[in-house]
Amino acid sequence: MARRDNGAGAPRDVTVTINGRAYHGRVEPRKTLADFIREDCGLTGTHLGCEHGVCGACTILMDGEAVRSCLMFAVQADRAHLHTVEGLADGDTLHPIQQAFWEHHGLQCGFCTPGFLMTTVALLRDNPHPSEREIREGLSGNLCRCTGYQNIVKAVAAAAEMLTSTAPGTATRRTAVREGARARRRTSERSKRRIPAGPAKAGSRRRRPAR
Amino acid sequence: MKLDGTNALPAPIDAVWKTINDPEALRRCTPGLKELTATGPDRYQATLSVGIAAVKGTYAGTLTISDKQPPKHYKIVLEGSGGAGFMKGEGIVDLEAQGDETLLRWSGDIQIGGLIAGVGQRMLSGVGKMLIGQFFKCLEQQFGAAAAPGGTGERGK
Amino acid sequence: MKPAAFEYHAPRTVEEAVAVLAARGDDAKVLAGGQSLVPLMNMRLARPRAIVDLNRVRGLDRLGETRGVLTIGAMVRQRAAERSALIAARCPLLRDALGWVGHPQIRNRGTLGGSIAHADPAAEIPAVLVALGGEVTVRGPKGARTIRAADLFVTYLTTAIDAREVLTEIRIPAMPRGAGWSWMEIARRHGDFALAGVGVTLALRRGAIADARIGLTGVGPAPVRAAAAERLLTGAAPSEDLWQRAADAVRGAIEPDGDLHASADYRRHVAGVLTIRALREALVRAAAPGTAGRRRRTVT
Amino acid sequence: MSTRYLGARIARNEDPRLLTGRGLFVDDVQIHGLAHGAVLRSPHAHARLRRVDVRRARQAPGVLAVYTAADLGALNGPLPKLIPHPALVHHKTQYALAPQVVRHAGEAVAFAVADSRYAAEDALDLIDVEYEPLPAVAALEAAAAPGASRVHEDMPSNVCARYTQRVGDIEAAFARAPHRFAERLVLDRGTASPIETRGVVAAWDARAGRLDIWDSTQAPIPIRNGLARMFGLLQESVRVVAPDVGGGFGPKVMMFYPEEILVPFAAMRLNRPVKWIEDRREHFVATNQEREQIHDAEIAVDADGRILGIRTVFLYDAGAYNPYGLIVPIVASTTLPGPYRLPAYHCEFQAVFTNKTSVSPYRGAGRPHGVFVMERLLDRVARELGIDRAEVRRRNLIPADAFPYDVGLIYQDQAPLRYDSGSYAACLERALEMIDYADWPARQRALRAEGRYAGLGVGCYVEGTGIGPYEGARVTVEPSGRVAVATGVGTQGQGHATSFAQLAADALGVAPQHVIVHTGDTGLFGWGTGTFASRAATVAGNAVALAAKAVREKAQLVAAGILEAPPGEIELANGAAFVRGVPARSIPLGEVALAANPLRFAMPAEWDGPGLEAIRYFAPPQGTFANGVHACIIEVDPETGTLRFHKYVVVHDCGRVINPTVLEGQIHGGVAQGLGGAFWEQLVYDEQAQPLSTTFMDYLLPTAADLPPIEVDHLETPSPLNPLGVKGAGEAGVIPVPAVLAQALDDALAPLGVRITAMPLNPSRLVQVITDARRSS
Repeated sequence: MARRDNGAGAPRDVTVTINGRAYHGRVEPRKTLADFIREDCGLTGTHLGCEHGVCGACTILMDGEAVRSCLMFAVQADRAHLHTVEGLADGDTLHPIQQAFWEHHGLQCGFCTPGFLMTTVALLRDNPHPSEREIREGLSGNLCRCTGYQNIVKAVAAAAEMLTSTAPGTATRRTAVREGARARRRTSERSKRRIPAGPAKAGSRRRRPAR
Repeated sequence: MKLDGTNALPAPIDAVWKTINDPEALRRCTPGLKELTATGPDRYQATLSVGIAAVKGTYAGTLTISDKQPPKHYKIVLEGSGGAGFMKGEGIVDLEAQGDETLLRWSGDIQIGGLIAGVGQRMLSGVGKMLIGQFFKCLEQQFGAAAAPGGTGERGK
Repeated sequence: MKPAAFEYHAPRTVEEAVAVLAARGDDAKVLAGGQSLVPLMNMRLARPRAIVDLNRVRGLDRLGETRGVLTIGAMVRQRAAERSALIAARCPLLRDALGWVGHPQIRNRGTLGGSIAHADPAAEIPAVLVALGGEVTVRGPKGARTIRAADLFVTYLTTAIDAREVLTEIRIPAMPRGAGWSWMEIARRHGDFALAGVGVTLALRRGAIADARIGLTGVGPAPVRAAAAERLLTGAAPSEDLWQRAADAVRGAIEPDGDLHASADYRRHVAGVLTIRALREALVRAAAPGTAGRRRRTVT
Repeated sequence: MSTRYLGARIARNEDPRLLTGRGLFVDDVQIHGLAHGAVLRSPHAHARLRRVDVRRARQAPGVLAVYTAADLGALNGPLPKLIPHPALVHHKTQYALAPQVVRHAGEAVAFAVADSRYAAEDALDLIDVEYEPLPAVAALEAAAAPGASRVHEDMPSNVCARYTQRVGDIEAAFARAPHRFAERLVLDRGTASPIETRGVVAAWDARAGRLDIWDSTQAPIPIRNGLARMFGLLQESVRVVAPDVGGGFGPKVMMFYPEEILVPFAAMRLNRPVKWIEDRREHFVATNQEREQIHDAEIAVDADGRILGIRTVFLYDAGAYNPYGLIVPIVASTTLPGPYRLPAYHCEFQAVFTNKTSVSPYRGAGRPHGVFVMERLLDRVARELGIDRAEVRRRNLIPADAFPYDVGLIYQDQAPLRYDSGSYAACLERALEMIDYADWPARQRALRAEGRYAGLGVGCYVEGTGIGPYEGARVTVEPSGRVAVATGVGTQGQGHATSFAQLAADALGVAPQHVIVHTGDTGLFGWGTGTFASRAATVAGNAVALAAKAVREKAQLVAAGILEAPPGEIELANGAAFVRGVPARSIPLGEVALAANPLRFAMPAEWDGPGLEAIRYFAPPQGTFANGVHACIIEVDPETGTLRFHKYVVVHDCGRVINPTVLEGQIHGGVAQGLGGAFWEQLVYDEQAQPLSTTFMDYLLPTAADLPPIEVDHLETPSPLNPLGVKGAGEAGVIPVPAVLAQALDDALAPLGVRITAMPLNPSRLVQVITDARRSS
């Protein structure tokens, strides 16, 4: 059944914006968004660890919200704005969250890391000053088998610190609650935003964390 | 998964015996049993589509009846395999006349293997019990009567 | 672990969706948030021939209140409901239960309608719907009809919604003003399906319980409303002894299954323990009227 | 050698790549024309294959090939037997594709290759297999019993080995002991479950006769050597790269898994690159597992609680095949004595086949079992004799002046079990201090007065690490001044690119970030065995240090000629060579490298070849033994069986520490896996040996919300057995966790009379244990 040519089962055109750049592909409806990003767009930083929505390695931002790209079909993302791990750093300048993971040894094998980073972007945007408990619960949809999470939690706390002290205003708490008819409009507004917590300008140039 | 139970059926023992040997009644009452074609005495080819909601496995297999001691006892085995793995249900059935009614005692063992066993364990035993319950409820309906009080309660494990 | 091929339909209106379902019958499956269906498809446990994706249907994401009843579009994301000031103010039990649904990434996609239609026996939202006596609207080839929560959940993953119908709206009566509430759940890990979960609301009048609701999940083929326990509580004065008797009534009303995460006995036992704890917490909140209202002010 | 980076908290060299999505994991390999494979696996735990019909599958759209055993030709035979042992009377390995009989659910039956993984899975749907089910045996005890249905029909029973080791006169010890206590102790199955599953990509260049493999393996060199042998190629014509590997923890060191043969086979047959990535469900049936053992153990002590003898007789579940021989049960029985003096010891095991996925080492590899038995027995002694549990341990510890200490057993490396050094008492005291042991009784009383059930656990262990046979490294200073290090030992997240860089940096006077370490690429370094048994830092680390030292000497020699000073006067620092005391007379190290590779004229004979480059090997005659103590405080909700961690501490001594940050990371991750295996993770099989937990919804890796913060402290007792004085640490975190948690639960629930003898637990089982204890008291 790989190739059908009748109507609804036939391959479809999909256009998405990933990290600000447009990508186009023609895919079977069954192709998952994760496979589309990795194979058709060549962005292999988004990983697949379970393909059933538990491990979180495939977490990306879709229209600003963290989602599991293994649980969506590429056709569903047509015209969506996506952000993946490849879009976090600004050239050689690491995003503060990446910088914090580096400084605090928040990764070992690095396979789950892209998912944790993208989850953290959304977590710290929604809650710029999380407690340790809130960090742990906020990360509980991502599995790591190497670190025991300890240094990831430390890194997220440090990133929160860096984001709120070095880049005021970029990580505004979203207190507005979307309801009713406003939701759609707000969603489309949000999709135009870049990743809210962008790389801080001064002071976090990709620097080797000194001891 | 081992299950057993007792059902009181509102019909005399000979009628019940006839029904539980009737391929049409078995086809009608076995949940998901789509086709039943005789291949020999008490041997049938079976096509099943078992599951719940969107989660259904299609199995091709056989239904056999053995150890017959009319009108009191037999063994029934339904097995099949397909993309979702395999299933095998084995039941020992004993009938006992109680006036115009018949007491049906059964004990069964269900084995499920492959995809559904490995992924569906959370609901497997519950769904198994439910499907067996449906089978007996249907049998009762074959005799055109409502369930006898407390009659359909099957005891799990 | 890749899904089998399917036809993909992305209707813009409910009518279009119903038309496709009517044409494709049992071969079609409605895709809402996809957080339960897509894993099943990836594993090829579910192999629908056609997918009817509701994500581009207009008008299913409205959230409002009409005459004391919350009206929630089927495609309202769980995360949006969790963040909703209206739900926080008028149905904090639902808000609290939503916090137990998977993880934020799941709730960002998962919808209330999808969770209800999927009818997982250990899901949170169906138990809240049942506890609060809600109802849903479904639309099919013969038009719209309403199904009460009590009639909706049939068994494992099975509802009274026909394969040709689409769930469009959920209606949940707002909790009485000043009512206390509590959602208590035991799961193996944060975000896992409930081993047992209990939602309680408690309204007091002059020291006695005027209204009590108890809904449970994870303790049988479908969510359970503990009617006997509710009757026992209504009109009585709160006490530890009363809670204990309510817990016993809850334990008597359920038929849990055992699986590799917990035995049936454990689930029955814990359902009682959680009932007691939930009643205690609900009483504290009921005794401090205005909690929900205060919370609302801080949110909006 | 001026030490600056050994022991420093250097941020890792490998991280910027991994943080920005530029890692290269096997599934990230994209080659033009790549085809995708999928494996058809048996749904039966034991069955005869009556018929495997692939005709329909071969005709499906996008399908390039479908192979069965019969298609494999000369490769249709048992896979290599890795580690033989004289006691192993039946050494069984599986075939790449089962020829006639499948012996566990998930065993490979056919291999489909198609344009996409989607189409390959479609092809699997179309393969028609007729299985004749055979009786399957799942439970370990049942499998060992006489008359059990047999996993391998050519064997008289399922017992593939019986092996006994003895120290002292055990009968006499038990005969004269005033106290003897017996326990039955059980650990069930678990799995490593790295977040990256296994995967293989193969590309065959028919013109050059070259086979390129990317493999998520912990042992690329043995894989290359084996593939060369099997496919009749020169080792040099096969390149195996273990690129970034997303966690290993043991099961990725198997030579071979079927797919490691099927993928290159298909690539060569089709003349097209082929990729196979294990999906998570496959991982739960097709990647090796571990942990199931049942111990009947007995301890004999004197009136003061001093150990006179220990006896354990245990069953070890080998699964359906035993490629790895007896490593796991031997490690279990040799880890049991731990830091304690055992005048007499008898360990005896039977290794038993079952119709379950094969067993090979998973982080800990038997060590948690040995420690669980030892520590549970000591807890029993403490309780029965009314001696404080820390004091019982103190009385039995091997003292600091007793090293080297001969345990009297033969270890997994076939060398005598001989502890090189250790700090057993010091570690225990430090851990007791960190957990506030002295205050615990009072704190526990206060909590109990509030109706709360809190408990403390403490346990000790010795970890065998750093075994041979050897590893090597090549160190090269490039004209850019950067240093290239290549070693065969791959990395799965342990930070080799940083730790090894630190070692080279110290020797060569450069910054660690200027040392580029390549591991796990047979094209860059072709000698070695693999990453296992906590040996990389010790064995490969010393090889790197030795090679770097040799390069340093060469650099001194070459620079001496340029700077006109004796070689002994040349120092290396800050990326330059200079004359001691005269920093102005200096030359960048890169220029020394350039000078060492002249284009014309005669090369000095004493250079012994061009370039600043050296290869060295380190081949320790025996392993080195690290030690440690874990302690924790937990609180139990006895009504729901749920746990809350108040504190978890680890005191650890693995000799000289190369990078404390990296080391702590290893400990954190190990403890997390230990706790997972004690309370969340369990591979459950039904009576027919059907695996029931084959998703992450049922096999529960703990999350950030479940685990406690872990406090780690290090003591450093150098190993006398290697120049760096280092020992391994990879498994330290996981080893005593079940033992420590069991003790803490006993302590917390002492008023209810609870005694934990089996792991893992879960809330339901814990409530059951509590209920049973209440009933019997």
